[in-house]
Amino acid sequence: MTSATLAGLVGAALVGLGLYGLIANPQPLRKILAFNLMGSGIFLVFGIVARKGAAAGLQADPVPQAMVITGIVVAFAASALAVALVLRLFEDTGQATLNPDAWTKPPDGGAGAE
Amino acid sequence: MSVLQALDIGLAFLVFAVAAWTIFAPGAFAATVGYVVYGLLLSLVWIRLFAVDVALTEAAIGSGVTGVLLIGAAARLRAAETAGREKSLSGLSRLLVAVLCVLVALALAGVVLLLPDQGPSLAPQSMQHLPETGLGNPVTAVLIAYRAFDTMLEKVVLVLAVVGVWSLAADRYWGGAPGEARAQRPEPTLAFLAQILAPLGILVGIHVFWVGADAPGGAFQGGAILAAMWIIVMMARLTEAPQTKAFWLRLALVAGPVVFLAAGVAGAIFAGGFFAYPPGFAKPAILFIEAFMVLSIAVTLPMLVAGPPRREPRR
Amino acid sequence: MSLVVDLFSIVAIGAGVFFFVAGTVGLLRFPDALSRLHALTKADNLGLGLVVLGLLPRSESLLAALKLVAIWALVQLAGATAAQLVGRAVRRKGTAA
Amino acid sequence: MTAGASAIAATAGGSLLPLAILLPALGVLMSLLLGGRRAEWIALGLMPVEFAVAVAIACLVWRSGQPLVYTLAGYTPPLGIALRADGFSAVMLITAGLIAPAAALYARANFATPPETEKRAPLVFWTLLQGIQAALSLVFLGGDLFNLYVGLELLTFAAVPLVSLDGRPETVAAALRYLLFALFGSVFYLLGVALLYGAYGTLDIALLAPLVRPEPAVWLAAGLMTAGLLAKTALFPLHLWLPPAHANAPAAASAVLSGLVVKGSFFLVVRLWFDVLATLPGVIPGTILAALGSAAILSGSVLALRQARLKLLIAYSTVAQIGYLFLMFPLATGPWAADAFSGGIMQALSHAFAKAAMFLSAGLIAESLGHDRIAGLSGAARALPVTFLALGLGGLSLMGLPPSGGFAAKWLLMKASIEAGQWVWAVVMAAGGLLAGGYLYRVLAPALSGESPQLKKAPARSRESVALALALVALLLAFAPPSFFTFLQIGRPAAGVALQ
Repeated sequence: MTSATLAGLVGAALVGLGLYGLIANPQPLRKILAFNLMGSGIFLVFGIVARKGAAAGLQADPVPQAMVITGIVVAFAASALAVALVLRLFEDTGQATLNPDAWTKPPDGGAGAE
Repeated sequence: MSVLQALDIGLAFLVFAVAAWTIFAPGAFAATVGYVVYGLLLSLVWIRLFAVDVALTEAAIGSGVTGVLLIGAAARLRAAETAGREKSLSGLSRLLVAVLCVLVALALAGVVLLLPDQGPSLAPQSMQHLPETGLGNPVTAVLIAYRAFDTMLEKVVLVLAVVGVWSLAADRYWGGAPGEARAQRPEPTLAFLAQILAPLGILVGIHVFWVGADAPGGAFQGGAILAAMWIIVMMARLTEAPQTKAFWLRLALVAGPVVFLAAGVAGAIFAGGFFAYPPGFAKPAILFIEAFMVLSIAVTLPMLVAGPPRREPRR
Repeated sequence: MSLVVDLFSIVAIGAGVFFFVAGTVGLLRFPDALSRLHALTKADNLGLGLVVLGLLPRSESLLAALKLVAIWALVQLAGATAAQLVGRAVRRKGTAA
Repeated sequence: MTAGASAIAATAGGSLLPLAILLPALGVLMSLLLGGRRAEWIALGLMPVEFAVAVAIACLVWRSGQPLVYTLAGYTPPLGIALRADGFSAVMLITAGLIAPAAALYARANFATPPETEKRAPLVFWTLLQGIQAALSLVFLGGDLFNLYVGLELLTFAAVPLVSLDGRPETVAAALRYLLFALFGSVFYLLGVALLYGAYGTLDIALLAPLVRPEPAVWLAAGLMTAGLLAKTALFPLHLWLPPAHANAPAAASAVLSGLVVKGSFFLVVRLWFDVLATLPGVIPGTILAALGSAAILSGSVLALRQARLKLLIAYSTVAQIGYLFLMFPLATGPWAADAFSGGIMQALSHAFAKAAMFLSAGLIAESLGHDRIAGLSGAARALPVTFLALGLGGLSLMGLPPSGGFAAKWLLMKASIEAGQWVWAVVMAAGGLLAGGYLYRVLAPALSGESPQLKKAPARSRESVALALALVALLLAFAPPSFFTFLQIGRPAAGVALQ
């Protein structure tokens, strides 16, 4: 088994683990962690695709590598937005929960902003 | 089995074990620390895949800056872990979810094993057009020439993320500064570290950006290292985050994408197509754009870590 | 000559690995935070230092050797700072759990 | 298939395509940089230009009868990125080009900035509205699957903060839940992209289409990408995030989110199955999609019937109306394919206009009465006749009564499903129409009878006319000439033929 295939299998396992955490972990912060884990597993799949595209004197295909770099930056931005939402929720309610009861309280209008 | 193979297998197990810890650890803080360790191990995997540019990005952004962000959040949310009782899934649905996830992972593993050893590749085409760009690093060429459109729009994503994070401020704090105020007496140990590390880090960051044209490195990685330096200096409370209404801050945030976009439009006028570079001037044009991207990344990442404004704006 | 260099590398790196293992065992087995910290700094300091020492004669150029030394120095700096901060946090909390 | 050289070579006038994306992107950057009231001016100033670009693109597509193609940076795919506009893209561009300005005109009253200062909500709203426009243009025009991923992320980052714009905890929780679903969708989509690249070494849609074979990597990629896009489109059972998010956003934002943003990921599902995977046997996946769509129609309508708040009712009706969009997939093979396709697209268009009109009306009702409880709407239509007219006309389209775009859509879909012998979809559509009639009756019947209530403030005529104009467009779609449906087929010779 080549190290590329091994990395691909690790990637597959990470996707499974991350997906489990994303669905089964109730805390939002743990969901964000799981999302990052799943993302990095997917990047590893790009990684082995790149490695198996070694040609023209390159050890790996540069196109998927560039996509992973773009993807890592986007994943960070997503984490930052999610963390900001969780912290805001915590500051306002003293809890950081996605429990639906938190927002299905009786309405006071919904007249839009202002 | 060679030594290298044994090390690969060991690394694979270690990555998997730490990943499992971040999912199943009892406390959120411990899980987050696990995630940072995991990110560093992952950059070793990327080196084994001969993707050094990715390894640098993963270490700097995926593990480093994301780690600071998540650990900071976990520390502040510690109170919530004891305060709020979460509704967790029942045992049966947990089992169903686990089965689903195992199936997805197995299907993916099967497809990965079926991929041919010599897969289709754009490496030859990337190398063929490399001389037109004047660059030596094909990954940088993909990011900044062949797929420049992706990269420019991804910078716009970062700007939108900043707007989104800032939008969570209270109305009265809009325009003010995020994070904590500059301390009268900064934490001495951290201040010491920041004072020694920051100048070195700035040099390293610029170096990584500069060599990125021809060797592993580039605007993302260099910018992320510079960003980390600013974050350390802010953490040591040697300086405070700027006011979000400051024009220079806004200018630094959008400079990268604006210059990139303008260069793309200039390409349509002078080089025959949006985001095309005039022959012979490609390399200086690329370095010019990248310099502004480094600036924007170095400012954007710390602003995303710092969170929404928390203090009233000063006049 | 190359035999001597190889031998030197093996001994130095082997010793480095020993300190890493010892540090890790200490981290896992010692009862309280401060003594764990104590064990860990040994791994940082001596372990990494010896590994770098063992690699130095094998580096391709002077620049590469300097980079190795710089890595060690940076880890020293970061490790010392982190140990200080952890130690202070432990003392502030009063419990050494 | 006409792929190959012609599909990746730039066509005359193709340079309009990047403009449609770059103009609103530049608007985002400039709005943040210059700040204050200038964000609003930039948004309102650019919108006519962007609409003109969309119309010009449509004219060029119409005149040539061929998709418009542009290759960026001078590199042809697979190394470079191509943008493509076919009939469907052009129509969606124009739809977005109409609804976004409508929402903007409506929103001016809510998001005005006092002189010499900068306020949070207005700056965020005007910046992100342009972000949504840029993202949608990219989604409609992108010819490269990874480039489309960037478009999807742009859409997510622009849409989520709009949900929590007023900062109440329930809106923040709704935004967080929306973000988590959207991120789940993005990573699944991205994983499919990785597998397709691994299998064929290109992500360009036109180059990929003739290469795709029914093999494990492709099936897995198709499943993952579809699941990811469905989470973003809020198709049952991945719809849980939508009602709280759309109901809690400010009305102008709800109109854009419900009318346009969910259509972005739906558009990509169509791209995926009709263009990229056209050679796969699509009957079983299509039937699964339609079954989920049917479940969405029935469950969404029943839940809409039980809501106590008008905006939540409209949001649940979005869940139901999204279901209709997916009935076209099992009907994509055979002589009825063109009708099914036209019906699906018509549903997307008419729902976009009708739902935007309804959310804007609901916003006016809430502002005028001070609440949007359905129980408290008695007699309100007497006080707010124009607003309720817009709401009711939008509802006509949702029910599928003539004359309305919704009627045209549902009639075409029903015709196709009966011709195909797949009666069950026709039955579901009929039931969905009845249920829609039920939940609209719950709102309109009390509003039309009883004492006229005291208004907190009367709505501005201009804002009422914006909502009414959108509702009228939804009606006028019923009179779309046959040439309109021919236009939708431009760039789509494969549909119906390659699927055999």
